[in-house]
Amino acid sequence: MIEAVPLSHVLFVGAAMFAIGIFGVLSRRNAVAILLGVELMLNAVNINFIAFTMYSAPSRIVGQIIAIFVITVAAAEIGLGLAIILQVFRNRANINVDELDLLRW
Amino acid sequence: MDDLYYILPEIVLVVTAVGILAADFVLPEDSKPNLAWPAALGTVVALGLVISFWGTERSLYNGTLRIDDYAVFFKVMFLVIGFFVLIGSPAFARRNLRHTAEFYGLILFAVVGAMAVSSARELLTAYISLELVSFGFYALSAHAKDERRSNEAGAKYIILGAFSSALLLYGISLVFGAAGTTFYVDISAQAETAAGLGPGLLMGIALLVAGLGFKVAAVPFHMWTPDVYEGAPLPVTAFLSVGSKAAGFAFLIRLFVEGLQPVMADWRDALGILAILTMTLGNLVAMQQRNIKRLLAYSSIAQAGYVLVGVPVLTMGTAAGMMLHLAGYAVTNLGAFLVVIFYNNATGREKISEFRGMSRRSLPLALMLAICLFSLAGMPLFAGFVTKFYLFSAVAAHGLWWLVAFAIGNSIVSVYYYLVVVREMFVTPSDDDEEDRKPLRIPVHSAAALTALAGLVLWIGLYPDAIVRAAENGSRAIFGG
Amino acid sequence: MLVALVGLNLVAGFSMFALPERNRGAARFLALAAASVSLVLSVLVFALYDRSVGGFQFENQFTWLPSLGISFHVGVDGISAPMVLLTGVVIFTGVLVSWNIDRRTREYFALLFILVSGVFGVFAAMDLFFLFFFYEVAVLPMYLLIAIWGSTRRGYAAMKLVMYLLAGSILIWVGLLALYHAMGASSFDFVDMQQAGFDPVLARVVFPIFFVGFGVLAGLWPFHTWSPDGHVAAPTAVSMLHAGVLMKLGAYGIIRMGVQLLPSGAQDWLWFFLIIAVINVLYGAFSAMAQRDLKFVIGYSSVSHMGYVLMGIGSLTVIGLDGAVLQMFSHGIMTALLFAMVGVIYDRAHTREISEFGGLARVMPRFSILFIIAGLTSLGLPGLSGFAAEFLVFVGTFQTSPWLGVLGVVGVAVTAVYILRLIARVFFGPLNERWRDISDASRLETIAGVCLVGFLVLFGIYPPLMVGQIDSAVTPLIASLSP
Amino acid sequence: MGWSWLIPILPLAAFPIVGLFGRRLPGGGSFLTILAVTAGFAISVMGLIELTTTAGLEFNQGPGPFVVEFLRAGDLSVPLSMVVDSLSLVMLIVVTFLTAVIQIYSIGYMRGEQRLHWYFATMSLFAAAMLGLTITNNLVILYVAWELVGLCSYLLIGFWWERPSAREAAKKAFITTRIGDVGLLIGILLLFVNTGTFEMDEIFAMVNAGEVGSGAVTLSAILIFLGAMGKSGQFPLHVWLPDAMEGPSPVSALIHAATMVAAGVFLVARMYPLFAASEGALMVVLVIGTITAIFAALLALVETDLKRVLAYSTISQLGYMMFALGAGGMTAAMLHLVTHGFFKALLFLGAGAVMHACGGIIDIDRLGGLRKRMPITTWTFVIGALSLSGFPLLSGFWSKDAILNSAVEGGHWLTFSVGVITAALTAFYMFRVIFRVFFGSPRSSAAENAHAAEPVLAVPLVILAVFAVLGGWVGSPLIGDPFARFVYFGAEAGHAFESLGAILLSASAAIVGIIVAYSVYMLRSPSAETVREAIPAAHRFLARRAYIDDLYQWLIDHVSLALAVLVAMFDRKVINGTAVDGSGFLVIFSGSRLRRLMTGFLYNYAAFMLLGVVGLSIVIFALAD
Amino acid sequence: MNFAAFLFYLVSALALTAALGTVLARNIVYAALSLIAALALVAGIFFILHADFIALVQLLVYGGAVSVLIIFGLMLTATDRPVTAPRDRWQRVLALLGAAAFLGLAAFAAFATDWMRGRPEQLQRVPPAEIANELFTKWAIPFEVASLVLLVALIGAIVVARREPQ
Repeated sequence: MIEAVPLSHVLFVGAAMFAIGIFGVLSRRNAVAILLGVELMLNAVNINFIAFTMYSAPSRIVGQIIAIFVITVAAAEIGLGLAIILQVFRNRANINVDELDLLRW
Repeated sequence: MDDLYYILPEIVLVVTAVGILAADFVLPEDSKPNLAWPAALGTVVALGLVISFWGTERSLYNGTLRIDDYAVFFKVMFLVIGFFVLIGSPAFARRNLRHTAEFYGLILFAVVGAMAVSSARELLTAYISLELVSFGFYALSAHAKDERRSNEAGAKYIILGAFSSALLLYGISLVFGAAGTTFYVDISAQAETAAGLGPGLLMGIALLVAGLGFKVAAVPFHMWTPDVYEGAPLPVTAFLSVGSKAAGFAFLIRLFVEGLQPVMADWRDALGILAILTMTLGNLVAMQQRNIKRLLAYSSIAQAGYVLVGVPVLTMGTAAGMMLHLAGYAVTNLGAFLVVIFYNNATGREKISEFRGMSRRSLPLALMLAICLFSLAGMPLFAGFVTKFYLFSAVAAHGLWWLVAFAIGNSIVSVYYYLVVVREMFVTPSDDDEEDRKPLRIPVHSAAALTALAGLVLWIGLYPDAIVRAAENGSRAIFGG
Repeated sequence: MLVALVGLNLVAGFSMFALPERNRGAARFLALAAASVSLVLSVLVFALYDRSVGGFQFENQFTWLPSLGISFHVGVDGISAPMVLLTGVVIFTGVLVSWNIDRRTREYFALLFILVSGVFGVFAAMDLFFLFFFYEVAVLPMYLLIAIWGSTRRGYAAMKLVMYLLAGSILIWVGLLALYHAMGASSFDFVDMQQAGFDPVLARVVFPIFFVGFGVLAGLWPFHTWSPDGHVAAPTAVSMLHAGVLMKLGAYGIIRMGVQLLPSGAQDWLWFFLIIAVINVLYGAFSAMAQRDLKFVIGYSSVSHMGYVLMGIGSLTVIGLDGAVLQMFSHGIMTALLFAMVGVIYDRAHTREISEFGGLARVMPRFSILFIIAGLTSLGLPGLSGFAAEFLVFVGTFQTSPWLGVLGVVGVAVTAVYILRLIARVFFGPLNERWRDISDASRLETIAGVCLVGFLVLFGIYPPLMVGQIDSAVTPLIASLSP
Repeated sequence: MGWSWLIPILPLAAFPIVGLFGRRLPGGGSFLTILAVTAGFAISVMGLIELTTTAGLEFNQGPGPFVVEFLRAGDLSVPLSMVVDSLSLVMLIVVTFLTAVIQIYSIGYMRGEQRLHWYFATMSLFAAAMLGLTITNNLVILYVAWELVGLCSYLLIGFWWERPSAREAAKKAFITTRIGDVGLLIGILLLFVNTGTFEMDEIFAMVNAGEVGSGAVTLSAILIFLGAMGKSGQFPLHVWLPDAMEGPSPVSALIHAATMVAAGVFLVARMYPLFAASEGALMVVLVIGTITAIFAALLALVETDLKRVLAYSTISQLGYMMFALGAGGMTAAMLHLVTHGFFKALLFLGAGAVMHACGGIIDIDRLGGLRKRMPITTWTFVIGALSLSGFPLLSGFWSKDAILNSAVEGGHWLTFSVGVITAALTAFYMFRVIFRVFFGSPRSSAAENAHAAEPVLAVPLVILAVFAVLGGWVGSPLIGDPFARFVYFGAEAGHAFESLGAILLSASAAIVGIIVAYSVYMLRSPSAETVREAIPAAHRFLARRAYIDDLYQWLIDHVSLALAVLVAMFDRKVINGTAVDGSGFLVIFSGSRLRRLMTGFLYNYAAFMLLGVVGLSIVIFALAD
Repeated sequence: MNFAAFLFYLVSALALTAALGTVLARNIVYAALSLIAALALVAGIFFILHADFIALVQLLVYGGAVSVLIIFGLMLTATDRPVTAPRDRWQRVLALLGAAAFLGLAAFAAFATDWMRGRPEQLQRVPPAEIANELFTKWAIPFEVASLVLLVALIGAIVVARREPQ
């Protein structure tokens, strides 16, 4: 069954998704798009948690519970993040992060 | 429900916060800034409760939390920080902020989160508590919503914060995968029995360090710090500069001591390098700053570097030293920020060059800032000297001379930029317009707060026995000695 | 008594801020009172020290941080007692010549007294943590004192000075920690540490750290450049304290923490440091010769004279060390006098260019006599304390290394050249008409000067008054050296 | 001699009293200083009587009833010990006597000076130091006194410090002698290192017992001689002495003719046991003395400043004494010291009287014909000059004879012949001065209107003239040479008439010198101008003081000061500018670059964080085992 | 390779593709849509790994709440300003390098670590009730804190995003 897939492969999927998320964060200029990248990273983390808890951890439950928390946090983050970005947009009419340069050096 | 008793302080704060949020609906707009007083009262009550826990050692809620001297030490610190931030806020809030009730509520929630972090003995609890702190700060940083700098700070902070918490979570997942558990004691046991859990655990540690490094502003995870400090409303910056850092370290120290000590040999040098990078960059760039908030931001980065010096040789002594230095740093930095806040309230200024002639306008204020800056620089008579001395000598005891030499060298360099501020205040003559010569009148409560902080700084600097003992007890608690 | 000395000045310093800002008189009065009491106390410490018993006297100890083995422990021995006296004298006279500071008087005196309490603290501390502590206390106010009340390039000089001295203190700190941990991290107390007896290899490593660390403050070549700039920029009383007392802290530290704790290290490095000391002497003297600004001359001459102190220490003989400590005292008084007098003239003429003066002895006789006496002390004229000190240093150095001793003696001749040139240019010859109406040293300034001259003459005519006391500390110290 | 400690102490005590309160005392307090030094004279004479009646050297530890140490450190002890023996007694008597006489003279000469009390105070300090130098048994005290006489010399040369020339002369004197003093100090220290004591008698005992290596003895003797060279104006450290004539004439008479400059000779005599133990050191003394004697005499030939002529003459005579010491004639040197003290003081006072009378004019080309207006001055001056020239039966004759004799005895024929030639030159230049100043016709209105010396000036001249005639007889073989039986080193000295030829030679040399001077300056055949034009190069060479002053000036300006400027530049530019400020700049600069990392772009920040993660992981992987 | 494994690889590949779409799509709306797809596919992975409950939560929270939020966010911040050139031209290269480096390290950690250490490789489903039970007992504190986190986020979002009366 699914056991034919070794844990490391699942982890690789997680790692790959995380890396894609990182790429998103690092390459995007649109603040919302960056947040999308972060969401990908958090999902990748969840893949890890589920994989570990299902394959190797002593408890089958802990990882799942953590995953719930991660999802919660992710949702909260996107909520508050979007609110702030919205406010940025209102004041500047633009959400390109490389134009957020009042503060630097 | 004995366990509940020990989280009573947090509950008190939550209740206070909710009460304030509720009061927001009934109070008239211009009396809302005064809600800081009930909020501060809440911290005082909680403080009393927390202090009564001194000496207790008890595991709570299935071991997710623990009340011990370490936790109490940090909780006291957070409550003191919260108290002074609240005290320092009303005048600023009245001038610059809307939604002041929410502002105070968020501060209280962040304090709750930080307190929980210091008790947490389990990765998930610690993480989620840290997120509570962070979310509080995200919202607070962006609180001056009409100000573009505040918006920008909030946006940068939350996006980078989310990024860092993703890194942290990935690290937690690897640690969890390697150890099979998130409880520190079990991680430690696993690490001891299964000698070295391979690359998984190591990378997990690296990611944990990265995630926590973000909170404590360690280089290269510090980049947000100056921008957010500059952009955020001043009381938030004050809170952030000590609260976020202390919370991060409260997490980090307990985690590394209780959970990761068996694999210490694997990470110690990496953290040493991190410490050096942190303080060096912080100090070098701090010299370049023109804005007092940014200067204090880089200075806080450097201070994080000093604290990190203790991590590579985690012993009872260095842990106590780190706690001590954090405590000293907290009161000192708060003091500095309170002065800056007050000066900003009175004059709307925050450039370093705009501090010129401040000693002519209010000598006590200038003296207070000078005391704090000297303390940050590690000059004797003041807290910074004693705490650094304690910390560095504890590190030196384990032969990490190169690290200590770097640290001390850096503290010398740092004197330069602190002195620049002192020079502006005391030496450079003020411009000759009417505005610059008007004496500043300090409200009584600000004066009291400043005096109290100056007293703390001097107390730690001159007779630190009690606080050293407290830090040592705290450190002993996590080392289980 | 020592606690009183430290505490009094600290309290005096901080209570300055409590005075009304406009009332300069009150600040001056408080300063004078504190300085007078300090002077009396320090004279008492010096006079009541029982040299036949030796060792540390007037001890007081209070626990402070028992977990680290730190206590507030004070006491003086034959080396520090003269230094306490020196400090008392210099602050007293320093207050007198600062009488006409009109700008921010109370802050000025406040910082001055905090500084002085630090200096007393260093000399009195028997706990090395506190020694270091007070050392830093002494350094910091210096910044503001120079930066606010200073003159030429004050910002630069003040910053350089502080950075330099703090850099020196890093080394001290590192060395101190090394010793502390080498003896099992049990105590910072001097006596305990001395008894611990450090491993020769450790001593060899740590001694140069102390030597250079403290040497920075003592004007050790090539780490001396803060000193001329600092002296030039500083206001009069600060220059006095600075060159007169603060530089002595460095030398004192070398003796106390370098030689006394690490005798074997001192022996290992003896040659190297003797050579550096000789360089100090000659380099400082030659540099002084080329200067055009009075204060620069004196600043470099301090570098040169501190070279003698270092020579005496480096000789590691009883006589040489006696001479070194006496030279510390003597140079302290002398240079304080010189700076006081330069302050007098600068106040009136607003210039310090040597070439702009001439024939001042006619219009300012009191001033001239005081200055010339100081100058003569500087060139080692017998009958003034500088001679006895330098002579002892030479004897000591000759016992260790005649060749370096010869070079040191040559330094005296070079000193004579620049001092005499200076005296000739400034005081003798036809009067520069610009200064026809210049007024002589005021009464207070004269009192200050005469007070200092009195000490120069007293210990110059009868040096055993001080040497005997120094001897009581130095003899056991040298006896502890391995042959 | 229980009272001898009072000899230096009395004037020393007078110094602060007169210095501080002299302004309010009559005569600037001069009576006090004179009294102090006269008392010293009396005590010395008593000592002389005591010593001649009891015989033998006496070493007396400690000043009288109490033992005081000037210094004590470790095993070093510097007691105020004294030695009162024939040598020091002779010196004491000369010094106290001359000081007393000259101070009396000063009352008149310095009348009306503004800083009169200061003058007498310094004179008193000088006397104290000079006497201390003479009487002490301890080398440290000797050095102390040595420096103090130097100081007094400095202060007195610069007494009229408003004059730039006086200021420069004072400075030059101090610095030049300081160079010698460096040698002296090193020599003393070297002796201490080798013997462990500063007490002279102990050192001599050890040297005699051969406990000190010969190299050390020679070296320290030469170094000590260096000190003597500086003080006694020996070539090439003589340059300060002619310039020192900027001081008041009584000062020149006392300090720069009779006493202080002779201290070098006294020092060598005092340390004679040390010198005698080293052939080499004696040789150095001999050579330097010989060169100095003739060299200074040559320079005196062309000098036109009256006092400077006398100064060169002093240098030359000191050269005589030195080479006598070098040749082994310690007695002769001391005798010449005594006689020279008298007649040279006389000459200077005479010169002072001339200046006083002619309104400060001292250039011999602007004087002349004073014989008629100042007879006492003239004839006492002539007596002094004759004595100096070694005219038979006058003081100088006996001592010069003794010196030449010692050269003969030592077999130093070259030195002897130099001595004879110098004697001729001496007579020539002295009489050149006399003929130019006192004879002929006045060459300036001041000289025409000169007035005779007042009594307070004249009396000392007469007293000294008497001694210039008779003083030398103490060393006359005709009366059995009592001096040689009193002051000697080793065995009693023999006497001059043993080489009668030499005596006749020197006496005739002096007479020849006088005759030639008469011929040139009175008869003008050949006239001085003719001679000058005949040998212009030689004249220029001498007139430029053999270029030695120029050489020194060049050394100071182009070597010493240049070195100083170089060191100072190095300090400012290299050490401060590059090393110190440079590193500061580096720190600031690196900060200014580093801050550019914080671009303000969010994705850059994230990239750095990621870089941190990757770096940390790699480091941890790499460092983990 | 059995069907479950095949399904896993297939879904994973699709999820990664969707993720790539999220980060590469020029149009931000497409990016959001492919994120939603990716999230749904990740839910599929959870399902395949026998974590049914989490898969459900994922679909509900993400598919329901978050996607709506994002769409709203995009609509509210839509701008018709012309696209400006990026300020840092190396940004994408840097991003690629960084992501690749991280992937390399994480893959190394994933493959080089002996995660299993002899534990049974038997994946089991866990009834949601058990999860709930443990969540509310053992994990009560984090749960409570998480509720505070949400509260804070809520307050923050309201305070920040609310339009103020001028």
